[in-house]
Amino acid sequence: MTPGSTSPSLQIDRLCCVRGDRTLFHDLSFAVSGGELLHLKGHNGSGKTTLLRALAGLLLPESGEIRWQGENIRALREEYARHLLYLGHHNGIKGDLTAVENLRIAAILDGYALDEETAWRILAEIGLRGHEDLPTKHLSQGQKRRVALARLLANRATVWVLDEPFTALDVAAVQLLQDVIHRHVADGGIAIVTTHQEVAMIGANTRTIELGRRDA
Amino acid sequence: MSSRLINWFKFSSPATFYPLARKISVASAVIAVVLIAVGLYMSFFVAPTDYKQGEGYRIIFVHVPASWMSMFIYLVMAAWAAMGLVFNTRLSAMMAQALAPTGAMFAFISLWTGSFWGKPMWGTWWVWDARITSELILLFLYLGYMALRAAIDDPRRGDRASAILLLVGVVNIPIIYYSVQWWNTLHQGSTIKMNAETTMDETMLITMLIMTLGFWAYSIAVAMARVRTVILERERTASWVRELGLAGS
Amino acid sequence: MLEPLYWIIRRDLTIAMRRRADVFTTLIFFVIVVSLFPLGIGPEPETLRQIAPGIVWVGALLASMLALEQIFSADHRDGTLEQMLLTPQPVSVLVVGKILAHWLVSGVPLVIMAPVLGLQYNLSADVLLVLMASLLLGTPALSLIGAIGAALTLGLRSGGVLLALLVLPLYIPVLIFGAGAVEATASGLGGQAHLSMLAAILVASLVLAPLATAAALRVAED
Amino acid sequence: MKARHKRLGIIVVGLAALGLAAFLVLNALEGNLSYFFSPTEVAEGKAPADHIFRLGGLVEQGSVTRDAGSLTVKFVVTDMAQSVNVAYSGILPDLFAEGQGVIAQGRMGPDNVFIAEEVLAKHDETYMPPEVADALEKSGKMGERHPGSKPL
Repeated sequence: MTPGSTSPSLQIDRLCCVRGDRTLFHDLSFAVSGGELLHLKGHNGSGKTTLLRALAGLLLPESGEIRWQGENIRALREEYARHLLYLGHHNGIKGDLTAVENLRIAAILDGYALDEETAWRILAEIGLRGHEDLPTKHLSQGQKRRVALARLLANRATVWVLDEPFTALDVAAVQLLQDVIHRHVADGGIAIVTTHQEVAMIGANTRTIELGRRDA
Repeated sequence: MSSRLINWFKFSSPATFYPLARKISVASAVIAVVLIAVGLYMSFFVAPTDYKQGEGYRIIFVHVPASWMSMFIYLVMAAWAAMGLVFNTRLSAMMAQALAPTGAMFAFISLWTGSFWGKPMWGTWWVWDARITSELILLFLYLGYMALRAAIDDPRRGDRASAILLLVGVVNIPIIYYSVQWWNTLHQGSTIKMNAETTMDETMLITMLIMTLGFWAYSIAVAMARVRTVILERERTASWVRELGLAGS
Repeated sequence: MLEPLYWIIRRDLTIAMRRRADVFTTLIFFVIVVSLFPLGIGPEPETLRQIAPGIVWVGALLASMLALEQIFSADHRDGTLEQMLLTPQPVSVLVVGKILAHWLVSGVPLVIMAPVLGLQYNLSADVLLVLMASLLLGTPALSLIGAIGAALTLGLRSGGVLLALLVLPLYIPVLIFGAGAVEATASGLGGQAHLSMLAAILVASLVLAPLATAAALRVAED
Repeated sequence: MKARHKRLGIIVVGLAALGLAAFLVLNALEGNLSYFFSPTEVAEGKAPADHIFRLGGLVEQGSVTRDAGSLTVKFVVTDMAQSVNVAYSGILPDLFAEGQGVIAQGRMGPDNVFIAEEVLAKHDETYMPPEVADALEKSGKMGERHPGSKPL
């Protein structure tokens, strides 16, 4: 996946995140390396989204460090962004642009060229055939989510951070997405995924972390 | 050496700083009262009448120190802001927050007393020259900072966003200070210069310095008192605050 | 580095072209504000000529400030802004692209429209030329400085009013030298010094404002 | 490594641009950004002929004359090299005196008399008691300490 011999690794070291007055989690430590799928579980408000945003580098944790290949992602910044693909609650697509335009702009900003032909092929693969040239604001919720997910097929990032990727998707799309994620992990990538639905994320290398368990 | 360093970091935590702030506040308050009382007595009864401006010039004993403080406090706030952004320390943002109202007050006093001086001396309450306009911008910057803080609910976002605003506004400070040199302004140049003889009578100068020190002490006293309330408000969920018996109920 | 810059400009221009109505609101606001003054002040040509530089400049300043709120808010709402912060591109470069696109859409029409409005105020040809030049240098500076405020107030409840409170004081120097250039030309002094000052403000804000804006955007998306 | 080079490039370009900005500021300050014009500049025709401007300088010793029965004051503003006749009717500020700095706002009238609409006293940064001022005056050192005596 990544050039070089070392296997990709993401280390979370004594992470502590605070929202307003509430400490969501503290002293959270774990590591993920290439070929692993991390399934984050937890009830509403347990800090799943906060953790994912911290992992993406969007959110500055109160204390603790996140290290990519041994270096703090705060210091790496753009170097880390090169290896990262984050998909949050928002789809991150412009309603005034077509699916193809959205995909190509995202690709260029992510630092690689995506020719029109490939974009069309990817959109067809994700089940948007016939909608590639429509401003995305005319698409349904599920279709918009598919446009966002098309980035997974186009991108070559190692670390996938996906926040509730299965929302608004129909059964066929859920199946497709599961396959895509498993293929990515099988290729040596890292995937960190939250869901609260009972979606089968079971695979050979799946690990589950549950946030906000109060019984301890 | 290393124990020194640890001590410093110890006081950068709100919990340990809270009692210290009280001591500093009380001590500075006493100093401020004494200095300002002496300073005011000297400005009204000891300092000689000016050869040209007569008695009206005495307003400068408030005007000049207030103007200095308004600029200096802004620089201190910006320094705290930069520190907060770089080291992600909570206390620095609280310090900046505690200083802001005092700085705004001094900027306002500076403009107000200046206007009172300007009417008899220059013949106008207000002119749009570079010095006065840039000082007015400084007042707006203070108000903008406080408004931005107040508008952001999440305290950490408030800290960082307002810190950026403070740093952007720093550009204005050298403009205020050097405006009288760069442009032909109606406002006179600096009387107290760093690289030249001071063109002021000695008694007047001493009076002004006493007033300045008094304003310093006042600013420290008020800022420390205010930072204590800011700490209590921001750390209300922390266990050490609960132990004080102030939070809860 | 220039490629993403080009693409972000192209992206924002494409979107602007698909929602043309938004573009015209700024321009119409500018035209209405500037045209209100002769109605309020009276038709005395000499008075109008004297106040024209200030009025056109204040109008342009208010119009560009109103347009500012839009610069990041749509991208913030649909999540494209957070994606931009996660690209391997330096955020300040993307910010420059967004501001440039924003200026092309909201600032340039003001520059082009200004001489037409200046005619309402009996300004002579050379004064109109300096008016255009001052706006050409000044409005991008306004967009750059204003973008800091827009980023700081992103997603806040009282965003619009707060934005004005933060940004207007920082606009004052641009206004002084912009209107000053026109004023100086009208009084036969030549506005070169003022224009040079405007250019200095533009260059300095081109360097510094995107850094502050990028930092503010990171804070806003925290 | 590549990102670091990129960042270095940005810093170099940024510094160059700030240098350019500084140059433009200096260039501007050499121009006519001043709050007021000196009598020399007026004599050289730098001040606008048909427009309001501010005139700054010292009130020439012995030049102040008041019209009986009205508030009109006539005086000469000088910068030691050139001088301009000024006419003003209105209340003068406290600090207005012969030898003192003034800034008058108005326009050039016929006969090269400056018709002032507003007269402001420009104070200098010297503060001293009257006795000291007298002593300085007698020893003839007043002029040296008086920054207003250099061309404004």
